[in-house]
Amino acid sequence: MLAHLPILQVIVPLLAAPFCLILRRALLVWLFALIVSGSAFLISITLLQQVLASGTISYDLGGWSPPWGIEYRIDKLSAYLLLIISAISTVVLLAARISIQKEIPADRHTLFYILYLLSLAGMLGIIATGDIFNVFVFLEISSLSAYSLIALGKDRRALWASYQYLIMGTIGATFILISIGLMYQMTGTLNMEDLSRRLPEVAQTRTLFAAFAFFIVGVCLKLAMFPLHLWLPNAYSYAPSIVTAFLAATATKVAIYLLIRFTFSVFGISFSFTALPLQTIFLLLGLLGIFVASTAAIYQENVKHLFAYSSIAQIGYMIVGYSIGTTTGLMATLLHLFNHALMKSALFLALGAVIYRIGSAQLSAFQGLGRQMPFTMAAIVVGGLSLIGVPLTVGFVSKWYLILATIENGWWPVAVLILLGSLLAIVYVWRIVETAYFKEPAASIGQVKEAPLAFLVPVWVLVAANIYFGIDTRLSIQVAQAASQSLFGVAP
Amino acid sequence: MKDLFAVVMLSGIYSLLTASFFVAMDAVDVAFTEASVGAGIFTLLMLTTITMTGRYERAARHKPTLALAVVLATGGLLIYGTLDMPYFGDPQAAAHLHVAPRYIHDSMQEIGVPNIVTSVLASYRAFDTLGEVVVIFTAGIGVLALLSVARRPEDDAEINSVNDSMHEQHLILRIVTKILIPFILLFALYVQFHGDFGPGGGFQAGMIFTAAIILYAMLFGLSTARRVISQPLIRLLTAIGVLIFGGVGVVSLLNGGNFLDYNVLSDDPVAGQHLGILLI
Amino acid sequence: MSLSLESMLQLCIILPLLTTAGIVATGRHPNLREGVTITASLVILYFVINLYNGLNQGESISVQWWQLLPGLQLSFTIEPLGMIFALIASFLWLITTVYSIGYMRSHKEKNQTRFYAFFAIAIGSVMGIAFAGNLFTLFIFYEVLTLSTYPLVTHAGTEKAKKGGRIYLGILLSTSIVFFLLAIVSTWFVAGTLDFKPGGVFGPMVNTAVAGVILVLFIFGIGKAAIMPFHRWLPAAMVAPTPVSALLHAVAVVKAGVFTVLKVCVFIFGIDLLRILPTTQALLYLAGATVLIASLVAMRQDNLKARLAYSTVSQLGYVTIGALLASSSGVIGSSMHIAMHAFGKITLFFCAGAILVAAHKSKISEMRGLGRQMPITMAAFFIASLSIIGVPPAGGTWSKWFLLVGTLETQQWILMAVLMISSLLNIAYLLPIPFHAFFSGKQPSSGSVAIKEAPLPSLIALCTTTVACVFLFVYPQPLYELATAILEIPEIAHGK
Amino acid sequence: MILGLYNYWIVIVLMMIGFYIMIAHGNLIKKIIGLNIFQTSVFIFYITIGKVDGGTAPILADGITRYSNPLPHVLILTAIVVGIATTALALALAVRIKEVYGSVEESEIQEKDNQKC
Repeated sequence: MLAHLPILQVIVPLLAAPFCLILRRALLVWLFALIVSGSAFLISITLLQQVLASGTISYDLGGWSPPWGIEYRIDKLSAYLLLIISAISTVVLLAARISIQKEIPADRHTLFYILYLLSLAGMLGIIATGDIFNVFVFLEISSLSAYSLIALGKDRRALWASYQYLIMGTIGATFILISIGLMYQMTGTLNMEDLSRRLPEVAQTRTLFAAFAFFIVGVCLKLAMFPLHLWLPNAYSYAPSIVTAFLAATATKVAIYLLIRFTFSVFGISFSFTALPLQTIFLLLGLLGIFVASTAAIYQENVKHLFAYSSIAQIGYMIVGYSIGTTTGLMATLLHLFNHALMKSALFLALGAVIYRIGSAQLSAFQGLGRQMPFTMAAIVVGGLSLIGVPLTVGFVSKWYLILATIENGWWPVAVLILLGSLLAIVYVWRIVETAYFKEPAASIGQVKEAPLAFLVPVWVLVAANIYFGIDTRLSIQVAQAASQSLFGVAP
Repeated sequence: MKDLFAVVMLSGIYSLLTASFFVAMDAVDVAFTEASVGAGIFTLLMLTTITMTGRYERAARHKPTLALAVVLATGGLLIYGTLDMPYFGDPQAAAHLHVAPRYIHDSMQEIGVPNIVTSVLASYRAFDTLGEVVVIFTAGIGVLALLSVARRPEDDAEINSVNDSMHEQHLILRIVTKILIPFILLFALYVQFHGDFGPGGGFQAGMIFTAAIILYAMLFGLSTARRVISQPLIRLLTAIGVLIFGGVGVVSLLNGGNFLDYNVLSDDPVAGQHLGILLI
Repeated sequence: MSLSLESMLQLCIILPLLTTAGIVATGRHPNLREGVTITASLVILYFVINLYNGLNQGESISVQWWQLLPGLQLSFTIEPLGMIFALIASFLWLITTVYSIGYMRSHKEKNQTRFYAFFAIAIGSVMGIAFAGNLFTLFIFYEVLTLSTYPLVTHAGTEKAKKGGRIYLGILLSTSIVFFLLAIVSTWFVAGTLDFKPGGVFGPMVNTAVAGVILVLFIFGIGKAAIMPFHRWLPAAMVAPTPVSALLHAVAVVKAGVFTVLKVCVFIFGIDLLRILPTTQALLYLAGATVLIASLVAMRQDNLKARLAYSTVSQLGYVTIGALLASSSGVIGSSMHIAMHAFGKITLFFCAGAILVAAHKSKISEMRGLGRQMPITMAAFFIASLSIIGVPPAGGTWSKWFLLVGTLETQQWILMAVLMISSLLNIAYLLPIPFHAFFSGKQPSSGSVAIKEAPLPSLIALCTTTVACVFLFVYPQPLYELATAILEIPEIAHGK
Repeated sequence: MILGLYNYWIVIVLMMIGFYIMIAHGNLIKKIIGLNIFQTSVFIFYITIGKVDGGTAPILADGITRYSNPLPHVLILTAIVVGIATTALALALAVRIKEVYGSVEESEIQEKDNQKC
């Protein structure tokens, strides 16, 4: 069975989804989904070990060898992301049952879990596959389920947000499709490995240049990179809390993965970083994103909105790390990928707990919560500190490497700007802290109880992970380093 | 054009034209699909939606300059990209030289099905097809999740009344359709089982099948349609459809091969049913 | 007890955290809770004294924890400078705890459990700073200290406290994240290590321009040292309850700042390199300006705590000057001044708190004639003032003396003048307070005034520190030995 | 040269028409139609890639040696299905939006949201 793990990774949640329909009882479905997600997590651990021990795993679907058939290809980078996504999904799912009770009508609970599993399967599929058209198909699976999940939000604005996301997302996907078509036209293959061998032959053509440009724009739409981020804040804010926690931690990560995978493994670094002034553009946009989104976050009255904007800013950090174009820079991006997933899922899940109790994510509703929901608020504080990048949290680790990477390149002003950007994080995190701890609760809300244990456990698992990986960084750093080195080493 | 009905009809015609273009380009399978999906299902879905959301568009108050600029930039980039493309129809183009020849030359021995498209679809790139089925499934679940709660009784009544009023206007259409539907269904079955040899196959068949159902629903009211095909049944069928496809893979997995490694063509007979779910 | 010195070192850092847990657990029973606090502080003091003895016997004590990032370890080493800091902090923690029991209870403050809990974390991080074996460890505890003191500063929870807390956290976190972290990463990149090494880590080949820039980053980044223009947090933090101001802002936080400056100067740059860096001179003048300006501002403050706060800013400038002078006397003076000023200033803050509790007065102009009502407090205030000013019979004499010698050695005449003028200014803003308290003000209209001192625990605490001020004048020997030992290490290292 | 590429250019014009409708129009249904046109033109583009001069439909038969490239056809079969799925979901959303907002015009929806805030 071990040899089949790559496909099992994707197919287990994929097939479990329709199976849920047969189970029907929401409780059963929840348990089942949990088991499925958990086993995906276990599989990803095993895969990571295999990859670290024996190098890249290639798996031919249907027994057809690539490039004729579709290949699944797990290298260090993809194993790393598989692990992140399945882990987050499992933990978030723990809290799902209780959270959706108040946010989604009971008759749609089963459907919710199905969509959740499909979304998970889609993302895993994108990461595991080694075929660019397959990427598109799975991208659509994950996107379509994400649109539906967002539309399940209670607020009617969720529908509108979902629609906007759908339009933007589809434009992005179609752009990627165009890019795939152009690449196929020039090389006659769809396999990534094969492409990377054949693309250099046609590297000087304008067609490939167009393909590259389309791919970058398409993926940046999915990535919500500034200035193509407009769909994200609303989509995150009005989606059910669980969905937000899950998507915020995973969806944009997958897009970053695609960006890295295509630019490094498919187009090759030498092409990617010379065809367009990509470094400069990304650096500028990344920095702008950090500042604009962080500033926007400061002025938000809704905490979900606030963290959504903060997500855009954090994507900016990843883009900056990517644009540095060195091993350390990429490593910083990968670390931040991991770390940001931990932070944001913890934060949004804790927000979910707050919404569960007080039914609102407005900042004004947070007054006095520090005393009434001490554990939840403490989780938000730790998550916030991690966002700022305080030592002993994960946020610090990635910030450290990001700065180190910029200084290695002699980009002092960038380093200063990055640090200044994190000052903005202090401001928006502290707005929450002050409201929660130093304001008397509004009289209208009355007595609020601490969130139920079903919430606290997953939230604190994530918070503990935030601290643990901030203290014991061996795993994340080792893998991130290995992945980024192999990306630089393998690519021509 | 402010009348959405006309717009929809035009886009249907556009799809049909596209389909015929596909035939000209030797892509008969695709043409089949485009005709049934683009011209058939899409139009039907659009019409259903328009009956619910209103037929006329308000005057746009947008300033299209920015959009125009974006579009022009994109188009410019694409045209720029075309400059280095191989010429249209050039048999020496890279796309025809690398992977495709194997499909053309060896698929008969390896798969045993004359229709290369089918063999590629169902075997070489079967996983894509599984993905596609799941996409449909996802969309189906999504639509279900969105619309099932919305269907409060009074809504139902309202929509039905809208539908009913429309139906009465199209009495002739109704009768014609009634006669047509059995033929459509028969045709679907034909396409299904001849997929191996002629163009078409399970999916297109399903599409046609669904088109028939949607047509039925359109003209006889949703409630009637629902009576004919019960909702849980379709749900179950959908789930089973996906499971069968995946199940084939799993079975081959258990037998020691790689996932989806089957040498016998096993198309997905119920894939089309997934669209059926869109009705509900 | 048969604990090894190594485990004592670790316990010094861990125990306060355990204490926090204990405090939270016993939060419902004030007596028990304060018992826990006092016991913990006694134990820590005992450990530190043991470590001190160990150090005196020439043992090298260091502990390695795990690697946080590859190549960056959490490690702790004991060396004389850190020892001075640890001794002061642990001793004064005990005293302050005693004091705050009296203060907090008679003031009926809310959230006392939270207060003691964060207090303990803060002390733990101070110990971490004092014993840090490399810059990275130091930085981590530096940040923990900032965060754990934030709830203490905003303890009152009022709008004003929040505003003060915002400035406090804003400046400290900003400077540390933007400048300090940048400086650390650059050091790591340039030197390849962050370990504290006698004689510095940069080696002889380093580009002085780069190192000069890094030095500037360090000096600005260590916002706790309150070098202008990043001193605003200190007066802002005076909204905290008096024991907090006393311990944290006269001792722990600010001293952590100047301690870090000293440590960076001596063990990262090394005084030899420091002397030739292009930016040192400019920073010296900046520190000098801080000393003078802060003294001048202090004179204009009517709020006693605000005046003391600006006085602290000015005194911190002394320490920074001493560190940047890059001479042996300068370093000795600085390290001794850390201790001397700590005792002097904490006494002054204790007095301010006692006056607030007993007489409910915080404005200097209202304190005329208070000496008759609170003679002990005012006497203590007088002696502590002498120590800050630097006149016998108080400990401050010695440290100021060495600082002056340091300026002489390096022929920094301007700075020498600055130090002299500033001392005169000290006289001008500190001495009038006890003077007016005893000798002016209107005579009480109705017979004799009842003596109304602060609560007994507070009084004991402030007497102890006053005695310590005098004691350090009479017997500065151990401190002096420790201070000279700091420099002996680099000399030995150079000899090798 | 121009002749060799004209087919692509027509496709691009179509594509851009669809794209323009998508981003410039305020009516949700129109947007979806635009989306459809956009996607269909991409399909045409793929099929164009697959065409080989003198080739026939890729169904094996005796006596024919030159076939058009079947791979793009396969891809497009998949893509069409994906496209219709997206459309269906978008339409469902539009229906729901109409139900709760009473409109499918972008500007009106935004107005209503702003009022509520």
